[in-house]
Amino acid sequence: MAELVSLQSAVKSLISDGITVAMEGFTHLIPHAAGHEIIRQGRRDLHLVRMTPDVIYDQLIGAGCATKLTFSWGGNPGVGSLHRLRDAVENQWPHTLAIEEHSHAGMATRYTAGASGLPFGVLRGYVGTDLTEHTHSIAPITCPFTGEQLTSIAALNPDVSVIHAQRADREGNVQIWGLVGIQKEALLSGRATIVTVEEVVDELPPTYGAVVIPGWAITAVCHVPNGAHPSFAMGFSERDNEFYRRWDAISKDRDSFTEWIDRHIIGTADYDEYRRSVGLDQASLDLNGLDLNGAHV
Amino acid sequence: MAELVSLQSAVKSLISDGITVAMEGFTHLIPHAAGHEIIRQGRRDLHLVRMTPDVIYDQLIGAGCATKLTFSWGGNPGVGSLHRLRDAVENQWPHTLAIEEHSHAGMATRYTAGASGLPFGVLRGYVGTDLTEHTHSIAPITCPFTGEQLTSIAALNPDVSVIHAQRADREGNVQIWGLVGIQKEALLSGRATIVTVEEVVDELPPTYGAVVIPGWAITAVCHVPNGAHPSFAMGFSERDNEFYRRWDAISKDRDSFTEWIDRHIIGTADYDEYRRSVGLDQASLDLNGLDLNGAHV
Amino acid sequence: MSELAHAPVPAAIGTDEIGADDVMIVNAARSLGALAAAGRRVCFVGIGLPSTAANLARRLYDPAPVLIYESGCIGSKPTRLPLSIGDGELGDTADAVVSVPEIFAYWLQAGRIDIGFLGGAQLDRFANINSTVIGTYDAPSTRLPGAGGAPEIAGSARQVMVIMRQSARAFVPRCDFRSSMGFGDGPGDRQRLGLPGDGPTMVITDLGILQPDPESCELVMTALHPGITRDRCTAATGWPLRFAADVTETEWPTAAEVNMLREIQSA
Amino acid sequence: MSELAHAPVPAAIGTDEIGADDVMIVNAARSLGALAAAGRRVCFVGIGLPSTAANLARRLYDPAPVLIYESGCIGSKPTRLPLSIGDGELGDTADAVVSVPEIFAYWLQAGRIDIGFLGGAQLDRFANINSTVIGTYDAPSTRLPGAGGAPEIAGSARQVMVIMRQSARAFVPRCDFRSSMGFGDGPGDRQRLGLPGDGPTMVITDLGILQPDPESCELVMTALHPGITRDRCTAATGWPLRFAADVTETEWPTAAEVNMLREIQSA
Repeated sequence: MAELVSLQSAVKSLISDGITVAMEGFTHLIPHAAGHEIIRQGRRDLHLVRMTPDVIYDQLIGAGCATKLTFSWGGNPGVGSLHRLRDAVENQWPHTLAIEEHSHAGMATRYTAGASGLPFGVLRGYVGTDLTEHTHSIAPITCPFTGEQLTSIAALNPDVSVIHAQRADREGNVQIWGLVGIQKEALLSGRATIVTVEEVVDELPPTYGAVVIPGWAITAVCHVPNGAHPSFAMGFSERDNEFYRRWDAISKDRDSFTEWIDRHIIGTADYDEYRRSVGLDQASLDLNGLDLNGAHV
Repeated sequence: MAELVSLQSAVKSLISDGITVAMEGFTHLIPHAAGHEIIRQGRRDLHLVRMTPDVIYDQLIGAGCATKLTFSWGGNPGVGSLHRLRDAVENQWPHTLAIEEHSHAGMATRYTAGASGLPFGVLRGYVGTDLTEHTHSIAPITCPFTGEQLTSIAALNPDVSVIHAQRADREGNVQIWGLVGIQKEALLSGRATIVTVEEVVDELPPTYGAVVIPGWAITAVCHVPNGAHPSFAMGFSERDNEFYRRWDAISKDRDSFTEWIDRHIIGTADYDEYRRSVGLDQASLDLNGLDLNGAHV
Repeated sequence: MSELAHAPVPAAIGTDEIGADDVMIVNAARSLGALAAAGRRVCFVGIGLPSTAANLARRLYDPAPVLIYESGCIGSKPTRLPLSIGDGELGDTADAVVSVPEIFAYWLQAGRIDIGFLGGAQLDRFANINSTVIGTYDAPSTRLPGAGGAPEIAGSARQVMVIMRQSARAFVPRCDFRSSMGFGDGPGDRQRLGLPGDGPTMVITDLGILQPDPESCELVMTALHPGITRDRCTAATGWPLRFAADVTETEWPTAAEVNMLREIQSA
Repeated sequence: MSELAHAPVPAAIGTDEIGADDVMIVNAARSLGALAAAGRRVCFVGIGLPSTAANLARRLYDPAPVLIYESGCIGSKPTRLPLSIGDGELGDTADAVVSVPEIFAYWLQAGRIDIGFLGGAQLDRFANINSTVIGTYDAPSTRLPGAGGAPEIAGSARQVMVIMRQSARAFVPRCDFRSSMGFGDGPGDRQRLGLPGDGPTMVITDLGILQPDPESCELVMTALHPGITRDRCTAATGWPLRFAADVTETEWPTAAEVNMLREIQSA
């Protein structure tokens, strides 16, 4: 039965140093506010898991929260590199970051196996690539019926899975729509789970293409409007492509990155304050009259 | 690219004697009209596959169309036995019927593996049951990472998969909602596919909980209003529980069964004529003023 | 109907006759209510008696059980009892509707089900269930519907509840066919086979309640319904039935319980 | 921009400057249009150049390619070019939106994708792709984003098209890291490894088109864009580039093609 709690207390009670945390959202519904709160609370030595590390993990890695990253594609979509991720891998700044690398299909299979209570999954994948030489999570497996050789891959069951969704009701039933991506599998594979939502309502209204996850399968639900920015929540906001472009400049240089993190995340008490600090007010995220240049960073 | 064709021509061109046919629909959306057409065209020696054989396969088996059945639960839901299935298994009438028996979870895993292009799937199942002694489709498999032993099960890829759905557009894109059951996996596991639909529209309207399968992944789409009766199509009809109860009496006795099949299926040219023959007119299936006793059999 | 139908009926219930099935269903609902109160709410229910008892519990208790149906319905709240596992009502009233593969993989197999609630045609002394054949598999005297969802429910649910009418024909020393695993051939079998759940913790019948002996895993009578004698139970059991040291008597259905049962049955 | 920008511009196009990327994109779109006409319509597209070319083809040709994005979008018809694989526009305009596990399992792995359309940082003579690291894996000089969806797209799509700017740095004898399998180390490798798809059948660059030699599987130049010399191609290729017996010249982009490209780019 999901508890409706503040993001601060959810992160404080569930995310401790050294654990494995998956924060998912495939471009859509990326739980940025939760990422900020982890930085704010100074978590260290985390094993971060995510198909597309994206800006959310660039921030966590640059801020020194992680010592290991498991992923399948680490870039700033449509913009370029994740400079903090590259600096960590190429120059060990702020410290060494171990990486375990997969393909999207492999990561999706790992989450699905984890959500299904299986220790491994099977796919046609990785064959002929050099990825196989750099992970212990995959192994060849032979079909008992056809003798065909396929690839088996270890299930993922993060200590905590974090996603952002559009809506929850008071029982913590969560409703997601639009690009549902890997949200459900990532969430259901977690030993503990945090869902940040755009709004909490008395009753979930019927919504086209909606997926509902019952509250009794979730640990904590936190009401964090716009908690996915600069990612988006279909029906509530649009992707702030301009912020992604600006992130390239902010993150390119260690000093400007550190200054940005210190000022806007460490230096703010919570997500609302962060949003004021970077000049994102409600109006700028109102779907009618959305101001994509509203992010003054 | 799905062809919009008549049910007669779809069955004629795709279903030939001796092939493996899966007709799915988990209580909801059972493609009864397609089953009738197979009987009408006198197909023989079919290997029928279905999780819940239900009245649709009781008719096909009693009519002598099948020599093998793969299934996981063979009853008349909420009523009792499938008398024709029992007569075939217990007394080889009208002839011997080979059976391969699984659990629901096993069948779902088989269809999912088939739809995924994998030769097998993995589940925690069958352990400790006698089912394992009566099928060659399952085998123990060891997790390469944990050493745990699980159950592997052969994929299902029927020669033809048949489902009923609510809607299609002119490109053959199919829309299904309500209890989607195993429809998608059963369809996508088929080497060829037939979808009967309640209505064909110019554009699929947004619908709550709808799953859409693109027409280019389907072989044939047939417009057969009420084609699921006595099963139902959410939004179009209700389950005709009374017909299921009446089927018990019709099917209990070989003569009354044969007479019913000869008169209402063999003796009718198509599904519309069948419906008039058994006294099911449009009015009796209109959602407003549905007459559950409308089936005069 | 058993002699229970003629047992003295408390005035509160008026002239409404209370049958043996009513007593069985009410007691099953009570157990589900108690489990829900203890935090085990999520119940994977088969159609028929389990569905009836689970829906009665849902209407009687708060916290109420969360009903899961193998057709993919999560949190169904039907106003009338479904005839089939896939009645539209189950989907219309559900918190979520998922595919059949998902309900078994993400929800049952993943260990999210607290209680698997099953019936069956045959039950043996170690709570194994037969819903496949009476007689031999290749030449059955009676071909039953088959295992359906039961094997994995019996294997993966945290615990299993069984509801069945008790008779010497149904309660056998050893099932003709093992469709679903209870305790196998006795202690340690589930662990040996790696089945995650605790297995059947309670069998509720029209005569009383059986539970596995902690030592031997054999089902023993732990409670009798009012008016039911030990001899009656022994006669209705195919193995030498043992009785727990402290056999209790169940409470006669209350007016509230029976009235609610009639309400959902007549809906 | 290459000297193409200064190549003589047919009057039809007016003053609009046509760059080397435009020529590359238009030619890729033409190939997709030809494949769609031949019944190979379903195209799994990466973001960036593949998405741009695929959307241009979708607007120019009937039958049009069906665009599949790894974010779970089937049949997307974006009016503006997406910046990311998961722009809302891709879902809003799709025939169906499915989960990420489903798009890879039910659609790509099951063999329903006709064309995998990829880019990359490095491409080698056997059309293997590197999008992981430049230098060694453990001490890379440049850490690239990684494989993403490419390994399974390259493996399971019926055929693969690659769009990349041609340069000696990018077109190398052997990839520093093999992120996606083309023809491996040569003939028979795909079959030996059991990869179902035909592999890369065409590499479209800003200089021309390369295709695998049927015998050796080595990429050879089969077409040049107008104004591009063989020496230019040789200089822009890190292995001793061979030219097909009958190297053709591609058609200069038409006004219709360029105008449509500008329209979707400016949307």
